[in-house]
Amino acid sequence: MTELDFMTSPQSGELGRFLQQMLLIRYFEQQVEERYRDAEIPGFVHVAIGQEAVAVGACAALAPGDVITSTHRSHAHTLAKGTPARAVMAELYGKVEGCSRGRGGSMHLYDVERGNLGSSAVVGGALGIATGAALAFSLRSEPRVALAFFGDGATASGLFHESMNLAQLWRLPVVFLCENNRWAESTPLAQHSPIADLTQRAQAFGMTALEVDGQDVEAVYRATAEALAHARSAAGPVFVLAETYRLAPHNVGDQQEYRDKEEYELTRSTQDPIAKLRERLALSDERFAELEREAEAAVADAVEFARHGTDPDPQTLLEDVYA
Amino acid sequence: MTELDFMTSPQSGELGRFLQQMLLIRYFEQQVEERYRDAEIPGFVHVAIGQEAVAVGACAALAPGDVITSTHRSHAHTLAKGTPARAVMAELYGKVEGCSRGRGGSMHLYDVERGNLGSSAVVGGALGIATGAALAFSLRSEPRVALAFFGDGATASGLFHESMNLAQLWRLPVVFLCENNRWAESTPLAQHSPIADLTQRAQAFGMTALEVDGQDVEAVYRATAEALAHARSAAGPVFVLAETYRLAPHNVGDQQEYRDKEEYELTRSTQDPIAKLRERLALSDERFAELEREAEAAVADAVEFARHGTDPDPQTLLEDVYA
Amino acid sequence: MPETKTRFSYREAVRDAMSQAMRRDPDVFVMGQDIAEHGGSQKVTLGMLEEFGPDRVRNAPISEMALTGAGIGAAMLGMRPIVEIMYEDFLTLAMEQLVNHAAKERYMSGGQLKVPLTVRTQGGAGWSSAAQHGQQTEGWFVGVPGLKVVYPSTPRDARGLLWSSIYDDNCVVFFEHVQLYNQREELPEELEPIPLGKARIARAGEDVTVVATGPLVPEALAAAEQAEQDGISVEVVDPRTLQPLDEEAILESVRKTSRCVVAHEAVRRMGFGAEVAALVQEKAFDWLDAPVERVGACFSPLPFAPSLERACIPRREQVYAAIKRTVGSE
Amino acid sequence: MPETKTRFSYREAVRDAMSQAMRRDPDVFVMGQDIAEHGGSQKVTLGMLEEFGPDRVRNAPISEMALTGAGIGAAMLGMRPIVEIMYEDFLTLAMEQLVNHAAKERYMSGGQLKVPLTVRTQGGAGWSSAAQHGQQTEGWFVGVPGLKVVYPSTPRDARGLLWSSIYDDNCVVFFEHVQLYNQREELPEELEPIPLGKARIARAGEDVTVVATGPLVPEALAAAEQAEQDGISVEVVDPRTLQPLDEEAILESVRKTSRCVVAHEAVRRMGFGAEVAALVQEKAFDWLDAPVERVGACFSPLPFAPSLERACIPRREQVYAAIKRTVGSE
Ligand SMILES: Cc1ncc(C[n+]2csc(CCOP(=O)(O)OP(=O)(O)O)c2C)c(N)n1
Ligand SMILES: Cc1ncc(C[n+]2csc(CCOP(=O)(O)OP(=O)(O)O)c2C)c(N)n1
Ligand SMILES: [Mg+2]
Ligand SMILES: [Mg+2]
Repeated sequence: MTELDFMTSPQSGELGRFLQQMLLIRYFEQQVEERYRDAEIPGFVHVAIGQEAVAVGACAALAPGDVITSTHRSHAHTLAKGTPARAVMAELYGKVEGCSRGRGGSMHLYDVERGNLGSSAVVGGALGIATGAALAFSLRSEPRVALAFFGDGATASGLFHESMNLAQLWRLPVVFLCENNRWAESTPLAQHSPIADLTQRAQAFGMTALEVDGQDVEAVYRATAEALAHARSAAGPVFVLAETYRLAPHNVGDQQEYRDKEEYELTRSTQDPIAKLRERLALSDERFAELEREAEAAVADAVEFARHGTDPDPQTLLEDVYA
Repeated sequence: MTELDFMTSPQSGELGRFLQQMLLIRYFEQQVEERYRDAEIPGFVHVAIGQEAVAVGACAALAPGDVITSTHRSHAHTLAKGTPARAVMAELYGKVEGCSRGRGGSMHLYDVERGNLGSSAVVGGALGIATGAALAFSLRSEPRVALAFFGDGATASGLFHESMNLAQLWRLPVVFLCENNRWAESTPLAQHSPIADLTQRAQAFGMTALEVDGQDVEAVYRATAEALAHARSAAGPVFVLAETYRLAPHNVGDQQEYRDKEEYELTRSTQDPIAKLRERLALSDERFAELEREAEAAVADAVEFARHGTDPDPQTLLEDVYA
Repeated sequence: MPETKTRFSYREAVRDAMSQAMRRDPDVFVMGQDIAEHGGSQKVTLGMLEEFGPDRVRNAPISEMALTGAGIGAAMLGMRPIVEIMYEDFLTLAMEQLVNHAAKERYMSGGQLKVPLTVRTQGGAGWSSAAQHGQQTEGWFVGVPGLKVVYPSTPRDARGLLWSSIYDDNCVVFFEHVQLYNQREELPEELEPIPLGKARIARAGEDVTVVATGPLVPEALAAAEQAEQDGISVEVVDPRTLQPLDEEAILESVRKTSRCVVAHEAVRRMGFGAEVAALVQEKAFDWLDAPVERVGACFSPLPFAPSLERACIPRREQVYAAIKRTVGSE
Repeated sequence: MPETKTRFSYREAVRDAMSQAMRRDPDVFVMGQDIAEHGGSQKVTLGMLEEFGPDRVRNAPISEMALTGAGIGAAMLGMRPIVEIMYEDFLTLAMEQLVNHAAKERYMSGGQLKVPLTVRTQGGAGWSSAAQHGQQTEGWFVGVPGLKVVYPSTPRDARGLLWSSIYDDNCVVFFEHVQLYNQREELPEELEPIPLGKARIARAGEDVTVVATGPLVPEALAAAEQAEQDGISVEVVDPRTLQPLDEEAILESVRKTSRCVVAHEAVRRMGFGAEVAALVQEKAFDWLDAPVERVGACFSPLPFAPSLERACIPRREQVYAAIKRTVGSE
């Protein structure tokens, strides 16, 4: 790995933009919780509160043409990759205006034009797909990279292992970005992994691994940029381990009976990536409140947009089953 | 790991017995090749020529009550675990007298009474089963161990990874014994694994790993005994990497167009585990010839037995589909 | 002395069968994702951790393949494991272990082995769970020799059949439906085992037989009520066990009614209903006055939007319409 | 000017379709275990490494899941990958990727994506390959909306349909049968694409329709010859594509003959024949003079012993017997 050069550091204005995006995601997710509890949003939803810095930092480092795959916890990735809040919210409402035309829902957000190949609600399910996208780049000699988001829980799945092996064996331009929030639904890391340091997973394949503080958006940006540069230079895939925190229940409705209340409250008050960035930027209260209002307004607008969206016509039920 | 004590070293007479078993396997496999070419044996068969020391050394270290699972290359394991040559050969001939009553064939040898839980013809397919047998031992607090044989090729499979993770997480008494013959059918190790040292696979789970010269039956015995003791003491599973050589084609009929002829001949002449043990024991030519004749006779007897076996009655076709 | 009865939900009935078996028998244990403190994604195992401890109510990593394999291995050693697969959509991950091992170990070993493993799973549509959390997959397993397949539609059947599945010496894939968990029924405290392979006549009738499974059983009963208003007498047969299938119960009913509708939530094409229709026309051809009608989901992945999902999955209206068509024809 | 014709084996026909597509189109490539120097376990890709190099004829580790996933990902980026799964028994390992992803990505994305992936596989019985190397699994995929399923029985169909599969914008699971690889047929050098979803009338007849797939097509033709001696005229319909199914071709034939037998090597229960039987009685009820008979393997894992395997899998005798029964009845 080469030292980080100027190009891979965020510009001064960038951090402000990161904050805006993280606030947008935070307000978006909070609204999702409420709209879900009010039964406006059907199905079931997983919010990414606490993990905003990973999504924003990682997506900011991507070049045009790079692609991502996402997970059941997909709103943050999708917003960070540039899909308008309106389209994401409309999708959660099951509307034609949604980013998957109402066919996908919360766990299946797509925006192929913007390089979002979609989210798998099967844990680990998209890791082969990301590897395959990278294979296409490699075969076509395109300087593009595929980045797969996934959680610590996914590292127990066979497909994770097979994909890591394949990617390293074929030196494919893929970045495996593990968001280690130390929970797989109700299962703490120690109950699904015999090792505490998940970068050891990468050693099984001789893959380059990076560890990063997932609550520090700049660090995530830098680490991802480094990983992307490595992958893009045909030096092979990189495993990036972002240590992060799930500052919300697994899904809306989860009572977290399995989680220590005090630990949870303490984590929420000490590990908020937005609070950390705010401090770092030394923003005035007014400026921060202004940013909050902006985010809130954008989300309110998205909710209104979604509410007024169009329910898919049952006549179109069989559209797009086949190309 | 504790130092090896006297108990885990083979007694002097043992090595002689190992040689007898290895010779039996060798002659057995050579007969299988011939009988297959003469179309006496149906289906398709994989012989373990070159890997006799792994099967014999490992099985000798097992205690009564321990169990094994095996692979498509299962004759050696089954013979080493004590199933009479007659029953194995009869199975290859598809006879009722076979160790699977003619239902299984070469790739599905079973002898449950002797602790052989059977072989999976799906590469890696039995690794979860061995883990589950160990789970039963653990839940019942029985001092028994499950040992799973598998090849280097299987380490690319998702189930391998999931099983290793589960076994280490739950500290199950299972020994994962990888026979690294550096080939998965026609695919050399470097074309299926990005790492040359497969013990790294175990690091991904924090699992204890041992490496052993698979052509040295005593070393295999010692390493397996050590691994079994570790597992039996509830200290968790062990990954044993036995470096070995496939001194035959992948299956009978394989032309090995992918394999360097010279390398192959050189390996055959330098890596024969039987030649090594013979040298080690400093046997006279007469004594060795006598042992050869014994093995040959036992195999000839097994072939005769199999030839005169009973074809399963089609009326019994639906027996044992269900218990 | 009147026996004590309690209202059991389908969820509680499933839990009760497991708990009673586990109290009686140290060889029974359960493993799956989030089944411990959390009580499982559908709360079926809630409270079992407290009673049986973490060894026997085993929280597991996201490793459906290895978990199923471990279930097979433990079963081969004589235990009676229950593996919970959180959604039946994830049975796809366990398919190799179920099809190539659980189903075949006994046969391949010439009868040396038994695999008394129960794989419990749940799923189903009707709540916008979308394409990867709501499809019905039972049909795949019905065609795999060596496996048994159970799909109860009532609390009583769930409890009695799960018990029998646990004590069956073969691998049983046991399907629960998310929309049935809150169905309630009075049941005696004492568990009544229900043998595998016996259908239940959920409603007697004369004019048409509806063979229904899972959530389509209550839907078919509702459709039958409605048809009764039109003077049509509907018999509803719930096979409960799809393999081995109680062919005789189905055929006997059809020989009486001469008409048959088969209804399930799975996609119509290649669904279990195809087997029933094929069977009925094969074995009761001369009795049939109308073609066997199949009611099932449309041929698409499950859509998320409620407006689409409603249009895709069959409920009482579709069963009713099929009854009318079948009775109306010639 | 007469066109040049060459004798192609089924194996060569499959190879030719891949090679012609790869010559024409850099987006086509193939990956699978042992397909490079070794030419694949059935030698289908023999020589392709030399022509196309190791990047496009990719030898792969034993990772069926990731390989299928990688095929899906590359296809989503617009390539047209061919993944070879060595035995269809191992499709069980790829099931999750095929069912939850390949089949659904387009739908779930509201039409944004295409998955032009071809998964080639082979298998089948008749050579004592035993329970894990010979079962027929095509039925599972026929019921999965979003997937296409192709199963050719002749060199011409294999070549023309594989070409169309490669160029189809959906995921196609393409079944080859080990017993057909050495079948030979004269074919023009020029590849003739055969559209997916079109059945082939393999033999015209008047008295009974046999719908047969894979190796049961030549077996059905042989049975038809034999039946002709008895004065029975048999029409043999080979659907070739099982999904989308050419229902009209089957129904048209049955409306002519009034009798139908469906024959495949897969287990009868829940086999593709169940769907055909259900369909035919649904849509041609008034034409049928006899129940649709199903010919398929017995309900057991594939036994190893030749004496048992012969008794388990259907061949011409079973088709002939079914023809006779069907024609004999009423
Ligand atoms: C294969 C599979 N098994 C189980 C589930 C149910 N499930 C959904 S999310 C989840 C936990 C995932 O944990 P992790 O990968 O760490 O992601 P996180 O939820 O922490 O973001 C589980 C078990 C699933 N979706 N897919
Ligand atoms: C899941 C699966 N994929 C492919 C095969 C075909 N196959 C049989 S043996 C083999 C190679 C196995 O290599 P290894 O595990 O190293 O065992 P070895 O043959 O060297 O003993 C392959 C690819 C299979 N049996 N199972
Ligand atoms: Mg997590
Ligand atoms: Mg090997």
